[in-house]
Formats: sequence, structure tokens, C-alpha cells
Amino acid sequence: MLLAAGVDVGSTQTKAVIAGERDGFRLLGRALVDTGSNVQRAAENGFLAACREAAVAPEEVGYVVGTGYGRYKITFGHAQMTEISCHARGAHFLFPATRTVIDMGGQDAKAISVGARGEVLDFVMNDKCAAGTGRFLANAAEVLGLGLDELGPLSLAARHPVKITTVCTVFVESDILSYLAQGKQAEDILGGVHLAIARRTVSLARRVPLEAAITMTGGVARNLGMVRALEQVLETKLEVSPGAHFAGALGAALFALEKMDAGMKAGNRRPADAILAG
Amino acid sequence: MPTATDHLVERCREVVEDLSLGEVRRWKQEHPQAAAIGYFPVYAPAELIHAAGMLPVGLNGAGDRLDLQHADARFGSFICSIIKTTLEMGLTGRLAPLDGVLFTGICDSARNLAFVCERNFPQQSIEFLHLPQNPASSASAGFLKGEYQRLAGRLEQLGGRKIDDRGLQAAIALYNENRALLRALYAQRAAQPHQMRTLDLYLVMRAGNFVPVETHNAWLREALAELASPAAKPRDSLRIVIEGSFCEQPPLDLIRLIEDAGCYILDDDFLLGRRWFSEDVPVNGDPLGALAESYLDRSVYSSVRHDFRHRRHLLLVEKARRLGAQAVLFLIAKFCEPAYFDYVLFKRELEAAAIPHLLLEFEEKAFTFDRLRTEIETFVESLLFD
Amino acid sequence: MRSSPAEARPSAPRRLYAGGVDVGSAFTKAVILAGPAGAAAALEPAAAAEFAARAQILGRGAAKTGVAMEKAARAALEQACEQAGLDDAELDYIAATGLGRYSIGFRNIQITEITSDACGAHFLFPGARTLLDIGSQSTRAIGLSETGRVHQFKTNDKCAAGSGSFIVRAARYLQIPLEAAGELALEADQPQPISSICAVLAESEIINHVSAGATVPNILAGIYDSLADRSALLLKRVAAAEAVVLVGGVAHQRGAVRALERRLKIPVQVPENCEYTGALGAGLLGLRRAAAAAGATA
Amino acid sequence: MPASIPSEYRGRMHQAQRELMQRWYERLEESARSGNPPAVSLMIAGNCVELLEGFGAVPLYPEINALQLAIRHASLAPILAAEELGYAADNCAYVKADIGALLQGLTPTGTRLPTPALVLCNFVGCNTYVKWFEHCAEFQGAPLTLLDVPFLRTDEPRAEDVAYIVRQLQEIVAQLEAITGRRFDAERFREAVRCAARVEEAWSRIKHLARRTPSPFDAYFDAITLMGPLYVYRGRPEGVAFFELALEEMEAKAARGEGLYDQENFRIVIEGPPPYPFFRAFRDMFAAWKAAPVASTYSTVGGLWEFGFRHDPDRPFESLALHMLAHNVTNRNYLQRYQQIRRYVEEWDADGVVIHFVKSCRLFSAGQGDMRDYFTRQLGIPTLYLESDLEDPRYFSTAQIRNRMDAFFEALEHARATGTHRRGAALVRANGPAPGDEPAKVAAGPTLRILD
Ligand SMILES: Nc1ncnc2c1ncn2[C@@H]1O[C@H](COP(=O)(O)OP(=O)(O)O)[C@@H](O)[C@H]1O
Ligand SMILES: Nc1ncnc2c1ncn2[C@@H]1O[C@H](COP(=O)(O)OP(=O)(O)O)[C@@H](O)[C@H]1O
Ligand code: SF4
Ligand code: SF4
Ligand code: SF4
Repeated sequence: MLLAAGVDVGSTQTKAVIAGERDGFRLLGRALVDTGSNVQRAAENGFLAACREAAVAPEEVGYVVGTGYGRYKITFGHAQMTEISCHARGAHFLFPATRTVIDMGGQDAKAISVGARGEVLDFVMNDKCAAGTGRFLANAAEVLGLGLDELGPLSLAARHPVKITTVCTVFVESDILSYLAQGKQAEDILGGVHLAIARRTVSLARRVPLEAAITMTGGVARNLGMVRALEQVLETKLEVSPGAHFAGALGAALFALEKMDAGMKAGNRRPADAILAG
Repeated sequence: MPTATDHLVERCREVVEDLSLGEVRRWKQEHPQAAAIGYFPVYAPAELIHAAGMLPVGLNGAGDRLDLQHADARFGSFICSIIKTTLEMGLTGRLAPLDGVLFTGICDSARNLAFVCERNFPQQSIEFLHLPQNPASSASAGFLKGEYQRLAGRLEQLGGRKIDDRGLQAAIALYNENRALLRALYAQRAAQPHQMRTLDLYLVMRAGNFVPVETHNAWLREALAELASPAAKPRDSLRIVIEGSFCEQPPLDLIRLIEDAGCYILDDDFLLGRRWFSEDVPVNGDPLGALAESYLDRSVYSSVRHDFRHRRHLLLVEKARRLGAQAVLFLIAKFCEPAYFDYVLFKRELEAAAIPHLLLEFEEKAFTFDRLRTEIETFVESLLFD
Repeated sequence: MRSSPAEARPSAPRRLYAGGVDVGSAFTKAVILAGPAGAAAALEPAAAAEFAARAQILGRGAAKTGVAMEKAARAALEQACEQAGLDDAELDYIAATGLGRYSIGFRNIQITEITSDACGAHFLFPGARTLLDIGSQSTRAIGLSETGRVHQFKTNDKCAAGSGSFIVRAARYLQIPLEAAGELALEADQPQPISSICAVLAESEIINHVSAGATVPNILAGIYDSLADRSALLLKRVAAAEAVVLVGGVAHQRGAVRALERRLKIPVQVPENCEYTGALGAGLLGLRRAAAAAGATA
Repeated sequence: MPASIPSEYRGRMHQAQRELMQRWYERLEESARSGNPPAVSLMIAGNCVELLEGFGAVPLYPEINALQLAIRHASLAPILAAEELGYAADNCAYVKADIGALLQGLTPTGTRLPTPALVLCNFVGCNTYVKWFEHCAEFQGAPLTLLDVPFLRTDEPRAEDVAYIVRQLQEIVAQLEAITGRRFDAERFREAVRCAARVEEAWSRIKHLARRTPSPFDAYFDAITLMGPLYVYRGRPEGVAFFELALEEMEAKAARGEGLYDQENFRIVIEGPPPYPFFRAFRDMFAAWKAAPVASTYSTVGGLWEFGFRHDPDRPFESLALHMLAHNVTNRNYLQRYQQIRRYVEEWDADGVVIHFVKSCRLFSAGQGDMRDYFTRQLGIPTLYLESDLEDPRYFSTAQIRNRMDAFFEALEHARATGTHRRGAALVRANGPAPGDEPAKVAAGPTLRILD
């Protein structure tokens, strides 16, 4: 079997996917590690972990495409592609009807307009200021003493979301603290935080056509509260795969397979949700 | 118990805060054949629109009451708020009661906005008026008169009544009265700033953007009789003049905050277009010519009107001295390039004249003012507790 | 809170005591001051200022601001009182400053942190004309008159780049104690530039530097340089300074001081208890008010 | 000017360009020394440099100084100096760099610059420019006058507008006569207009050469090299000689079938000014993808000639007026700019549009999001939106810009690989809306051939 890998070295987390081609596309393994301070090491660790899960030897992998902000640091990679191309490709694979991708990661947010074949038509991204990104949420979680995975569910319980005034990821802390001091409920504060980010993201995303189906990818897609907040502001439903976090790595793996000249046949694709949900 | 003043002010606040232009909709229901024409700041010859039997509607943004969802994408970073809130109002259908919108070339952003509106609101007629910037030329008055004629022609095409001299003179007289009343209110406040809340004055003035000038004149007469509360005790506040808010308007809460933080506002340039002429426009003779000449020779100075014959920075110093102001507060809309530029020369001149000043930036869409409050308080403290 | 302390202690010409509380975004600081002996009658403003200039610092206290600002203020004040050997009921006047100044119910007056900083710095360095305060969330540049009056100031926008929290986060990232950061930076031989204007995004640059093998001191020095750049911009908009007094918590960090000195090419003075400058200034202004009103209460 | 602009192609014209620009600085220094020739400050946008020839006066373009400083990586210090004076972080950095340099006595080439005999603010579109000139005059103590050019707010320029401008031009002639003590030489002026028409013809032909595949001419980066002589020497025989030489070289290149790269991969239209402090880096990013800039709006700031307009020696004043009014990008309205770009995509056969948003210049950038919406949503033309600044190095992030650029070209490549790729007229037709979908204002062709 032809084996390929996609490694998405994000600012926060590194995602790796091992894929193969036999009677169509097969997703064999995936892994998630914190990027930490050694980008190169994180890339290696992610890749090796995914190989272990796929039960293949690293040498068997014929082609590796790196993506994400640390893609140039992947020493073992064969090619690099931008995360924009990879998220578009991954999202299209997960939901072939995708026309817009909203990717929210640790340090940036982007919106990508894609064509019928998953090709990028247009995109915007916010990467000068961390306001309104996963980091914003991570900070909020820290201040409230919550785990990342508790954020979303709690925010959904909000009845009177507060108005969040700051957009700065660092200073959202003090906003939250002052609301706590006023006796506001954590869920209302979180509701406000989620809405604030959703508004910011949507106003960025509107720079591309925002046609349906809109698929959300990136780590923040794991946060159901954020998904709902975005849906509320957009007034439309989002497609979210349980494997949304891996969309970039998956896209990179798809490109890797293609580049390996294995020739991916359109008919052989199948939704990878089940596998990815793992 | 609410007083008559409270009542007037509350009524005006409702008119001002109604983002869907309820007053304009109502007027159009009452005048089914007539059109309403919006105009973007700073100055527009509302007299012409009135004389065509139409309702002139002043557009001054949407303040903090509108959540920007679309306009940010069209105008991007580093562009002032009023551009975006105005576009957002249009993109969300709030400008629908307007049959046309009139723009002038106050700045590069506003000019581009006019044409972005033209593309996005095909149902509305977008007009662009070029107000001459070289009043020293002998050709300017004739050009402006021609420009007004062109506008009059367009208004007539849009279903307006034929604009004749008599009708235009009557409209000018009404607007002369409107401006005279505003001048009187401003004079009242400058004389006894502790007796009149600037926010009240402001709301009554701004409500005039949405109602026929006759109605507004009645409101202003009422305000002149009742807005001041003679019993109010003077506080130990800093007497200031505000400069820089000629186009995008500071949020209402910010206007209130300035006084709460210890300032008396002797003069400001809020809604400058409503008080554009320093004297009455002559009503005898050629009215178009009179409007044009008044624009060139008898209007207030502004950062968006170029007149190299009179230097704005000297005029500001003169104004501050005349009113006995202790300081100048620059209240500048973020990303308002004309205001930023003028600040440099203003600052130099004020420093030479030993008049203290403070520069504050605001955005009409802002709704918390902790930092601004701190800055104003510090400024006041530094001058009052020396 | 204070009604008539004079009644509590009848021994007539007692000293006036004032407390200054600075409720900052991260820490709340309090200072207790005593006026010079022998003031009883109400003083004219100028005399009151002169009176306050001879005040004596009796105690200091600090607490984490946290969510309950008033509680933090009490804690800081109590700690300061303890050091001063006073009961808080003996204070004639309490002035609150800092971002939480309005939350302190027991204050007699609130004063902005800029006015307080200026007053405190003037007390410590009467010759100071330019002041820089780098706190956890904000940076302020202040130009002073000869009398310690604020005549120009600039504060940064709501952006953490260039303020103390940037350093706190960087230290956490580099896994070194905050207290050590300033000293470590002094060992730099090749500062690594940080180009991002965002304090959060700068972290990825920091990571890059780490993985490229840059030493911690060199990275820290780069961070301090970027901090200094931003402060310098602010300062330039206030005054052309010959020397600058640096206050606020970041002044503890010698790396920041050195970076500023290099960037500004002028000497940077740091008061001993730099983070208390605002509280001190508030206390001094409070003492002035107390002196001006003393006749009424005595 | 762009003496130091690195160019891929180095022909005789580059040498000639350097010499011409050097001579210009020498003339300015001469003016600074002796007052002869008199110098007159002028704005590049839709400039009327021909008029100055009637006085033997030399133009002083503050914009060229500003861009020179940026290209030489020397713009930050004067920008900071200007900010110290009270200019805002968000003021146009062109102005800040120029004013800062003025106050610091800094000039881009180290040669002296004269105090202008007149600061002539030809207000052709840019409001910021009026403030700029007002401040220049204030800080230099020079007389100031404004030539008010009505904005092109109607489809056709109006006779009233032309008459208004002509009248002011005559007033300026009188004013210049009084200031310089020289008589206006009407014949020399006419001759200058004649030269201009020849320069414009050659320039236009060069631009049309870029319609070939591969394009022999870089209509963005190299166009900037030619813009110096275009604005300084348009009314002079040296200018004619220069542009005819450049045309000859480009035609020869085209005849040999030479393009910008060994292989031309993509053809793009660029909207917006370049990031001068990172000129080279920016250019290299396009070169890395072998993307050829075949047309640009920035190169039409001083004048838009590729659609047919020429100055007319038989009606010199009127043609000056028409040029300022209608035949430059800054005084044309925003939708006319959309139309201009659309024509480039169609007629110059481009793959997509790159919109460079520059923070400083609201004239260019206010509304570029809507422009992008028009091209992507309404016409289906691939569009890349980049943000930085033309003068202030603090707003350029190499990594971010490269990332966006890579993604854009990856997408074009992918489209090619999957067979969905289209270009130029086919692109506009294939993805463009059905007739009638579009607001008429945008669909209407621009009226450009007024003089022929
Ligand atoms: N289990 C989780 N629940 C909710 N959010 C999560 C979870 N795991 C990660 N995230 C969010 O995802 C972000 C990281 O997203 P990712 O796409 O990996 O970013 P990057 O590629 O920049 O590293 C985190 O900042 C966090 O907000
Ligand atoms: N012991 C210390 N050593 C080094 N730096 C410190 C120390 N304490 C505080 N800081 C720095 O000072 C900042 C807080 O300063 P402070 O003036 O107290 O701010 P605020 O008034 O906003 O709470 C912190 O963000 C940190 O960078
Ligand atoms: S506001 Fe906060 S998140 Fe944004 S650039 Fe500044 S530090 Fe970064
Ligand atoms: S606020 Fe200033 S920049 Fe904005 S539209 Fe008005 S004049 Fe132009
Ligand atoms: S705003 Fe644009 S056109 Fe105007 S001076 Fe600045 S860079 Fe030039």
C-alpha cells in the first residue's frame, strides 16, 4: 500500500495523519501533541506517534507534506503547503459540499472560500493580533479555572451573556475578573466571551463570500459553545466533523498522496468521520 | 417628576437612537409622493432638498447601537467607524426609507464610500457634490452655483418639485432660523455652562437630522426657553472647547462623561454642518448664488474645508480666547485623517499661545470609556489642583 | 469611613495620617503617610502642598487585586498600617487610585493613577520631569512640571504588547521565575529581535528562538528591547526628556531598565519601591486634602 | 528616482533612467543654490508638469522624496520624528516621512533640495495631499496655492469642470509670473504638451506590450522605474528620447519572445501601491511563483494613458484640465477603478487580481474589501488581498505576506491541475454574472476617448 502523511505543525498543537491508498483512501492513524517550544521535535513526535497508531514503520511512509506555521521546520518532509490550502482540502474531503471553511486555531482565525473540487478561491486571515482566537478562549479557561473541554458546554448554559469589552487576549482576563467581582455567573461570562469571538470571527469571515455549506475546522471546532455561537451570529448551521481538529493534517496527507502520483480517484472517497472520530 | 425639558430631551433621544429611521418612515407615510434624501456629513445644502419638497435626512453614523457584521469586511482596518456604520445601516436595510444619498468629498474614505454605496444600493440614487476647495479663485462661486444647479436638476429628476427662487428663499429663511436658534442655544450654554447639559443640547440638535426643519425649529424654540436650569449650582469644572468631532460623532455616553469628569463645554464642533454658516444666508436676490457665496465666504472653519486664506489654527486660538476657555479638548474619531493632520498645526499654535490641550481618540461604536475617563480626569486634576 | 479621629485621641496637635491605595490590575498597593508634626489649622492649597512635601512614609502593604477589589484594598491597607504601627481608624484621609479606584467604598477621594504617579515621583525625585510607569496592563508616559503637576501624558491602548503582563507571560514560557527575568537579560550577548507587535503572537517568535538555540538571556533581552521600543514611542509623544523616572512593577526588572537606557540614550532612575509610587502619590494628595481640611475636623 | 530599485531586467533604459533622475536632483540642487530654475512643488496624481515648462521651472515632488527614503530603508527615522511632532500613528506615512525629513534636513540622495517658489497643490483626488502641502508650506515658509480639480463624479467630465480648471490654471500662471518675475512662455508650454503626447504614446505602447504572452514588461515593479522620468520629464525632449528608447528595448524583447522569467506561470493585475521599504522582498515573492504583473492601477496615478488619452498641443489648457479631471486613477471614482481593473483582467489576459491594501493611503484602500467582493463574488476572479504599508516598515510582515501569497498561487496551481483554470476574458465570461445581474454603473464601459 502507498503510504503518505500530513503533519500540521500549529502554533499550539501539532497534528499528524497517516493515510494510505488501497481500494480508495484509508486513514490509518493520527496523533495530536503539544507544539511546545521545540517545533522540530513536535513535528517528529507527532509524526512518529501517528505512525505508531497506524502500525507502520516511519520508513514505509513514502511522502510527507508539512503544513501549519511551523511547516518549514519539518526536516523529514518532502513538501510544504500553506495551511490555507490544506484546511480547504481537508474540509472538502470531510464534507464535499463545503464552499466555505472557517478555521479557528490557537493563534489565528481564517475563512476560506472553496470551489467544487476543494480548490481555494479566496481567503482571509487574522494573524496580527491574537484577539478572537483559540488563545483568547484558553486564557478565559485559565482565569475561570476550567479545562478547555469544559468551556463550550458551560457557555451553552448562558442565559444573560455579558458584554465583553476587550478584544485583547491578555486583557480579557481583567474583564472576566471584574464580571466575577460583580457576581456574574461563569456561564454568562463565557457566553459573552464566545459571542465576542464569534462576532469578531464572522466579521472577518464576511470578507469572503461565505456560501453554504460552511465547515468549521481547527482546534476550536472541538468547542461546541463556539460552534453554536458562530451559528447564532451567522444564522446558519455549520458542518463540524469530530475530526475537525485534524482537517489541516488530513488535507496535507491528501496532497501527499496526490503528489506521490497515486492518483486519487474522486469516486473512491468516503467520509472519514467515523475513522477520524476514533 | 419629569419636567418639560426632560420630555423634549427624551423625545429627541428616541428620534436619534432609532436606527431604522422611524421618523423618516413616518414622514414618508404622511407624504406618499415625496422622497427623503440622506446626506453624509459634514455639510450639505439641505435648503435645496427642502425646496424640492423632499425631506433632508442627516446621516451621522449609528453610534454604539449597531453591531458591525458586514461593513468591516468592505472597509477593512484603519478606516474610521462612521464609514462602516453608515454602510452597515445600508447593508442591513436601515437606509431603505431614503430615496437618495448625497455625499461630498470631505475625505478619501468618504468619497470611496459614496461609490461603494452606489454599487451596493442600486435602488438608491447616490449623488456626489463637489464643494470647491479654492475659494480664492474668481471661478469658485460660479462653479459652486453650477454644482448646486446640477444637484437641483437631479432632485427634480428624482421626483422633486421644481425648485424656483421663491421656494428656495423660503427654505433658506427656515434654515436661517434653525441656525439662529442653535447659535442662541450655544451662546446660552457658553455663558452659563453649568445650567445646560451638553448632552441635552446635543440630542435636541441631532434630532433635527430626521424631522422637517419646521418641526425642528419648534423644538429648538422650546429648548431655548427651557433647556437651561437656572437653579443649577456651578461646580469647580474646567472650561473647555472641543475640536475634532466635526464628522464622526462621539458616543452619547462619552459626551456625558466629559462633563461628569469635570469639564464645562463652552463650544464644540459636533454636527458642524448644522451650524455651518456664521451669518444668515441672504434671502433677497439670487438664492443659489447666495448659498454658494455663503459657503465660500461666510462659513465656519473646518478640517474638511480647505481655505488657505484663513488659517484654522489661528481661528481655534481666537475662539478659545474669546470664550475664555482654559483648555482645548481634541476629541478625534479614530482614523479620521483630516482631524489628525489639523491637530499638528493646532497643537503648535496652542502651545505658542500657552493654552493647554488634551488629545483623545474615540470610536462611535465604542461603549466603554475607562481609559478616556482616566485621561480626562487626569487632565482636569492637572489643571485644577495645581 | 473616617468620621472624627480627633475625638479618638484628644492629645491636641496630633500628626495627620493619610493612606494611599493603588488598586492596580494585578496588585493593590497601599502606603501610609504621616504629615510633619504640628499641623492643626486648615492650610491654604500652596501651604498644604508644602506640608505634604515633608511627609514621612510609615508603612507599605500589597495584595493581589483579584476579583474583590475592596477586599484587596483593605488587606493592603491593613498590612501597611501594621508596618506603620497604626490602627486604620487613625487615618485622617484615604485616597484611592488605579483602575479600581471607584470600587473602594471607604475612600475619601479618587484620583487617577497618572496624577498620583506624578505626585509620587515628584516627591521622590523633585527634579523629575519625565516619568514612565509600566504596570501589568498599561504603560503611561507622563511629563511633569516643576511642581509635580502633570502637563502631558500618554497611555497605551488596550493591547498587552509593551506592558508587564508581556514579561509575565514570557517568563512563564521560558520557565523562569519572573523575579529572575530582569537579571538574566543582563547576561545577553546577542539579543534576539522580536518583530511581532502582539504580546501573544510574540510567543511563537519566542518559541522559534528557543528552538533555534538562542539562549534565555538573549531572548529576554530581545523582549525587553521590544518593550523599550514601545515605551520610547509613548515617551516621545510626551516630552523630549533628559532623564526619566521609571515606576510601576516592571521597574524591578533591571533588564527593562537597561533596555530603556539604551533605547532612549538617557539615564533611567528607579525609586526603591517602584511599584508603590502611585499609592504614595495618592497618599500625598490625600494628606494635602487632609491638611486643607484639618481645621474643620480638629 | 528609483535609481536603486533592483530590476530583473537591466537594459540601456535603466542606465538612462538613473542619469535622468540624477540630473533632476542636480537641477533641484542648482535651484536651491541660486533660485534658478525656480522650483514648484507638485503632486504626482494627475500632475500638470507641462505648465511648469512654460516658466522653465523644475517640479519638486515630495512623494518621490518619500518613496526614495523608503526604498533606501531610511523612512522610519523621519516617520518617528514626525510622530513626535504630533502626527498620528495612523496618518499617511508618506506625509510623515517627507515632513520628518524636511525638519531633519534629510534628503534621499544627500543633495540639497530647494525651498519651492510656490507650493502648488494640484488637488487631484487625494484629500490627504492638501494637508500635506499645507504643512509643507507652513514648515518651509513658502507660498501656497490650491488648484481645485473637481472629482470625477459623473460618467463624463463636464464642460463646467473643464472651464473651472482652465480658469484656475490661468490664475496660477499669473501668480507664477508675479512670484518668479518670469513671463509665461506659451510656445514653450505648447511644446511641452507636444512632448507629453509623444511620451504618452510610447508609454502606452510599452504597457500594451504586456498583453503578450509572455509579457516582456513588468507593469508593476518596472513601471515604477519608468514613473520617475514620466512625471519629471514628460514635457521635455529628454523624456521623449527616454521613452522611445524604452519602447524600442521592450519591443525588441517582445520580438525575441522574452518574458520576465524563463517561464511565465501566472499573469496578475496588481491594485495598490507597493511596500517600498520591502520592495525587493515583495518582488521576489512574485518571482518565486513566476507570476508576471501585466497591469497595475498604481502606475496610472500620474495619468491613465493606455486607454487612449493624450495631451493635445492644439488645446493645451483644456487637455491639462481633462487629464487632471478624468485621466488618472486618483480622480476617477471607485467604481471606475473596478472597471479599469476588470478591463486589465480581460484585455491583458490575467489569471487574477492582487489587492495590496496599504494602511497609509485611504485613497487607494478605503473600500478595497468591497472591491474584492466585486471581483471574487460577482466576477469569480481569484483575488489575493494583502495588507502592509507603502512607507512605514513597521507594517510589513514577510512571513504573513508570503503565507498568503503561497496559498493564493497554490490555489491557482491546483485549479490548473484539476482543469478548472481560466484566464482573462474567458475568466470574466465564465464566472461573470449574466448580463443584467450587475448594477449598470459598474458594467458601463469607462468613457476614455474624449480627445480622439
Ligand atoms: N478539547 C478541546 N476542547 C475545546 N477546545 C480545544 C480543545 N483542544 C484544543 N482546543 C482549542 O484549539 C486551539 C488550538 O487549535 P489548533 O487548530 O490546534 O491551533 P494551531 O494549529 O494554531 O496550533 C486551542 O487554543 C484551544 O482553544
Ligand atoms: N517582584 C517582581 N519582579 C519582577 N517584576 C515584577 C515583580 N512584581 C511585579 N513585577 C512586574 O510588574 C508588573 C505589575 O506592575 P504593577 O505596577 O503592580 O501593575 P498594576 O498596577 O497594573 O497592577 C507585573 O506584570 C510584572 O511584570
Ligand atoms: S491587543 Fe492583545 S492580542 Fe491584540 S495585538 Fe495587542 S497584545 Fe496581542
Ligand atoms: S470621520 Fe474623518 S475620516 Fe471618517 S468620514 Fe469623517 S472626515 Fe472622513
Ligand atoms: S493618501 Fe495615498 S495618494 Fe494621498 S498622499 Fe498618502 S499615499 Fe499619496
